[in-house]
Amino acid sequence: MNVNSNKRMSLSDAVSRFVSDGAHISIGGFTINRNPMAAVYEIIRQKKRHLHLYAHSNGQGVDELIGAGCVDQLEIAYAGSGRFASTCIRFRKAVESGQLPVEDYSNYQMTLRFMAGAMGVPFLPTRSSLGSDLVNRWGFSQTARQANARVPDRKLVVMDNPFDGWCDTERVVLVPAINPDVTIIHVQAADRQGTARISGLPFADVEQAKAARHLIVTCETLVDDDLLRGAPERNQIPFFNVDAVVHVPMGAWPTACYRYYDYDPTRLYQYRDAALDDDRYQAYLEKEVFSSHNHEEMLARIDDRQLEKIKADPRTGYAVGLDRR
Amino acid sequence: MNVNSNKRMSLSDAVSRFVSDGAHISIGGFTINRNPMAAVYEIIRQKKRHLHLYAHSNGQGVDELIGAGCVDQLEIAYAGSGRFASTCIRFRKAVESGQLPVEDYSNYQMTLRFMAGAMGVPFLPTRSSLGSDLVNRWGFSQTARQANARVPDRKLVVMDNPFDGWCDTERVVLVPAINPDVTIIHVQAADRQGTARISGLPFADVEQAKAARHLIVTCETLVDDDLLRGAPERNQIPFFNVDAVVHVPMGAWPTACYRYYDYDPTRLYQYRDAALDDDRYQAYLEKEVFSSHNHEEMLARIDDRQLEKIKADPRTGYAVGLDRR
Amino acid sequence: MSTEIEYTSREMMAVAAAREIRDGDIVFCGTGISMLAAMAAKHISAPNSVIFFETGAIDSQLEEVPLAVGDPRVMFATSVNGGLADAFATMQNRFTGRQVVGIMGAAQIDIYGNLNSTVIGDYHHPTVRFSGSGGACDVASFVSRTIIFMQHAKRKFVPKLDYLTSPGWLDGPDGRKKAGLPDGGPSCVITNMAIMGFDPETKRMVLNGCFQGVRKEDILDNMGFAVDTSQATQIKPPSAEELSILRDKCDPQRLILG
Amino acid sequence: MSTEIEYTSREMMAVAAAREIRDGDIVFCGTGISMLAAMAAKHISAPNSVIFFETGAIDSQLEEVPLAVGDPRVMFATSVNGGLADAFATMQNRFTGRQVVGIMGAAQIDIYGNLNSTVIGDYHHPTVRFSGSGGACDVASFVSRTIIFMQHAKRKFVPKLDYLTSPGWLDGPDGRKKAGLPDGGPSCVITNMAIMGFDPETKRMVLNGCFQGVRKEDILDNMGFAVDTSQATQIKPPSAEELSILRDKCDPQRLILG
Repeated sequence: MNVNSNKRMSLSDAVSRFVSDGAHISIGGFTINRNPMAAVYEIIRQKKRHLHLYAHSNGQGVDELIGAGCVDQLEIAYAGSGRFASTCIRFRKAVESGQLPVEDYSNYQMTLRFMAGAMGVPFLPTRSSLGSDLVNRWGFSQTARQANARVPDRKLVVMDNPFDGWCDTERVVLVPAINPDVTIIHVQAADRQGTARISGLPFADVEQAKAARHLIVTCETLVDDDLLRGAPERNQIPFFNVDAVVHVPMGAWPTACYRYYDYDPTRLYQYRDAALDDDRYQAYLEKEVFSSHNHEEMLARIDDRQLEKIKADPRTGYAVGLDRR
Repeated sequence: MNVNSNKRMSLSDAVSRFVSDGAHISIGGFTINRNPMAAVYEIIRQKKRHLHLYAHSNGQGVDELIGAGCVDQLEIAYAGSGRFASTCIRFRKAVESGQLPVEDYSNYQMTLRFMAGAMGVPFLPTRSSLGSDLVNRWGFSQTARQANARVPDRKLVVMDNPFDGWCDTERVVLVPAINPDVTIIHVQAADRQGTARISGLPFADVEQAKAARHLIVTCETLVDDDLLRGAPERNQIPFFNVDAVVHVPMGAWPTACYRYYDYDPTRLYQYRDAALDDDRYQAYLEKEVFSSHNHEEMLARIDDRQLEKIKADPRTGYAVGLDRR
Repeated sequence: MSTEIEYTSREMMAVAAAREIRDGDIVFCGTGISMLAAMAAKHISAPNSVIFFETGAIDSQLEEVPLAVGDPRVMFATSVNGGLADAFATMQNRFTGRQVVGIMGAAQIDIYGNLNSTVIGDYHHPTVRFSGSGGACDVASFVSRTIIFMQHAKRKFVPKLDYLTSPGWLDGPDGRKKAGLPDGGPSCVITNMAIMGFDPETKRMVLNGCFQGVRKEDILDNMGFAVDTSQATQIKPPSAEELSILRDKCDPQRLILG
Repeated sequence: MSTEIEYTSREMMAVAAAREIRDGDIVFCGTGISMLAAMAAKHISAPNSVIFFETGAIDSQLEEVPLAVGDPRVMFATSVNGGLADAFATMQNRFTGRQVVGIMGAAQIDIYGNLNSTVIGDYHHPTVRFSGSGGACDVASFVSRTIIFMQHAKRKFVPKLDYLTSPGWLDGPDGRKKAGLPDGGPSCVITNMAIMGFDPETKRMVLNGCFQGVRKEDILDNMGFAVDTSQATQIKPPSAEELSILRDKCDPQRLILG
């Protein structure tokens, strides 16, 4: 956090400054929507390693970070990209081959964990998952947990309701707070100071943003203060939570950015195809990510007609009639 | 809650249907802003009795309900109306005369209690109030609590952090959920189905609304569905939470309604003056509340120039230069 | 299968689920066929049902079928575009949650309707890793009833789950109460062959009805545990109207129907 | 009191508090004089300080002085108009909370800077009932430091509070830690006569400095407990610039300054 009035910087600076090897990070978005993909590709380019990644259903970005070997440990609720991968492919390979330790929670539990971090409390309660293996099975062993000061000693705690049945509730599950070193979100609009506005669903971006020690905001449009302050009800992120503001048009591509562009089915199917085979995946990384210097260059290689097709229709906010087969 | 598509009704119907004698209720707003005053006056007119009232800093409306003898028990964080009454006057008289049992919490604690009710959990944790008399002194005795199934057996619970110091926290205070029988809020815009939009600060209205079994929404403007659904990011209350939609222009008067009108200093000083004396207060109730049949009639008696003065300026949302001395 | 109009088992499943939705239900939708069922129900028998997603979209106006619950199509012309926290609180809420029906799928199911969508094999060294719970465990924990989609196969209807992701009736009639879960639980399982229910006393799975042309033996042959089939009826095939709504209004591109 | 320009003790108090605000502070404001102090600080020494209110308004552009924290004037041209839940979470948050300074008042204060804004007399049968905590207890619990406004009077500086609404240093240097509160606590008390501080070792109140024309004896005479006055200095009167900002930019109607 930072109250300065101009936090604009390049994506490469923001990533090298706030994402260190071994950092605990989280990224915004959901499955194939508003993932901060430009930042994800920059993290891959800068060959960040040993990341501890927190995700609810943060989809495409999570799979690419895992595929590129950036992630050592994962706490997650859901790794899927809808029709494009009912289970994220590089995630699945990494787990099945024993390379990636995973701790499973539910989406609400992960949301509550970020919310607890944002609120500054060590845990929040829920009635979700009582009697399930989310409670009974731990991905990280108690020994591993005790050896690592950055993760809580327990995955979660089942507790009797101390208010004696109040709200017809006998028992709750307490889930521990997350405070990532850095969260990265992609939004539709931000100003130089950091005030940010998300259009469409915010998912859990706001909780993820406020839980973090540092926050990088990438945005489609960089606007004047006055514009956002003219309707503050529509802004979700106060500037003092923000450390870096990066202007990256198409920064969520190939995932969607409501009212700007849809997800890119062509690219997501290409990715799927590459991800299914280790050699093809290495070729994808080399050709598509490492050989471009930044997101702009990456995008410049995509056929304009392909990008034109995913442009959002002004009435609905998505690409009406887009061929998604 | 109710998914029907037309919930429009008169204020008199809404109050007689959803506010019964002895009901547990909460009202929206904060001190001198966006209190559902039209509904408050209707509750007074219908001579509702024995209410159990929950409030954070719900200000003017709380004082008038107490003054009119509607309230038997109060759980509250703050009873004040800014410059017009640093302590709400009828509240103060009722407490000092021993007529009104009060349970004290902080504003955050009351907010968390509504939030817990909205979330469907029996409690939420906070680090607020450790070591204070909010923890050590109880307004309702344990015996009284145990005799009343509608209040939790304990005011709050202090608990050691079961995650062993996680988040540098050794101890938390758990505050119990509130589920009022009915919450009443006043908003700028709603549609017949109940979708509602608040402009300016929402205070804790959204948590109060979602915590309740029944919800009455009074609104300045009743709009077509399409209008609110054109920018759903700006709506806070989904229609299925709502039981009654009541169109009441100036429904927050004499408190403020952002972008519509400011608080009415003339009326609030008149109220203050009346409240300070028991006879004058009875006269106020008779002359201003009981002798009018509804809010419209009450407002019709106010000099148009007085109401003109509090009209909101379109740029700032309040009455610029209003004489507030 | 055939009636006057040809239809696929996927279409039968979507229609069967749509019929389970009552007017006034708040319908929690996952990705895929559950969305079609909810969309179809709104057009057929439950015009006042409300479609909502764990991503926070409430009463989405689905002009095109979404390919994920995070698809921008769910954000259009909703009543409220909230966040995940709001969506799950709606289900855990003591008032709204009682009116929510959840539609979900899984990789494995047991006789009490408990679901696995996490792993096949050992949790720490899985043979197959799936996406994980997502919101499934939350929905199964909170809401008044759930409708489950499954493919009918021995490896899917198993005596013991490799991992219990989402609680059904747990270990019987008192299972949820003992665990501390809210009231609720699975009401039916819709497969490519049949509709399974749960015995009101034992909470063990039973056969409610077979789809056209399916014999009870076929069903039992495709399950890893035995169920009572004595009360099973024949399921009415999709009507022409149901099919036309499903095909023309819900998924004209056949993105989900295939 | 007089310098070249006449000023009131209320003006001196507002200026003294403004001087305590550092550039980059996030300033939690209550109603009344604390707002003036925060507004003045932004114009004088802390242009990058941020004014925010428990009602949820962040970085309010105060063109007119609000008469309550729920005044519509706090909602204009903010960075975010959130709710109470957001505002208090900002203070409890482990990162943002560390940068927040709270400004508050009370009816009683004790030697450790604990505050009472609830009752005089017995809690169940009070002689005087006040508004209650509001956000005061939360702010005092969470933030890195607080600035307290008080009138200097024996009945206000008391050996024992009638009710401890807002925790200061509780019972000494380890008080907050023992209770489980976050780091933080009262940094100074600004009265109509003086600025009081807290001894870094004992956390007991001391006299930091007297306003112009006030003697140490006057201060001790107006307190219900003794404090160390040995390190007290003379407080610089408001400068012409400070006064002009306060009067012309912050409260031209003298709604708070009286």
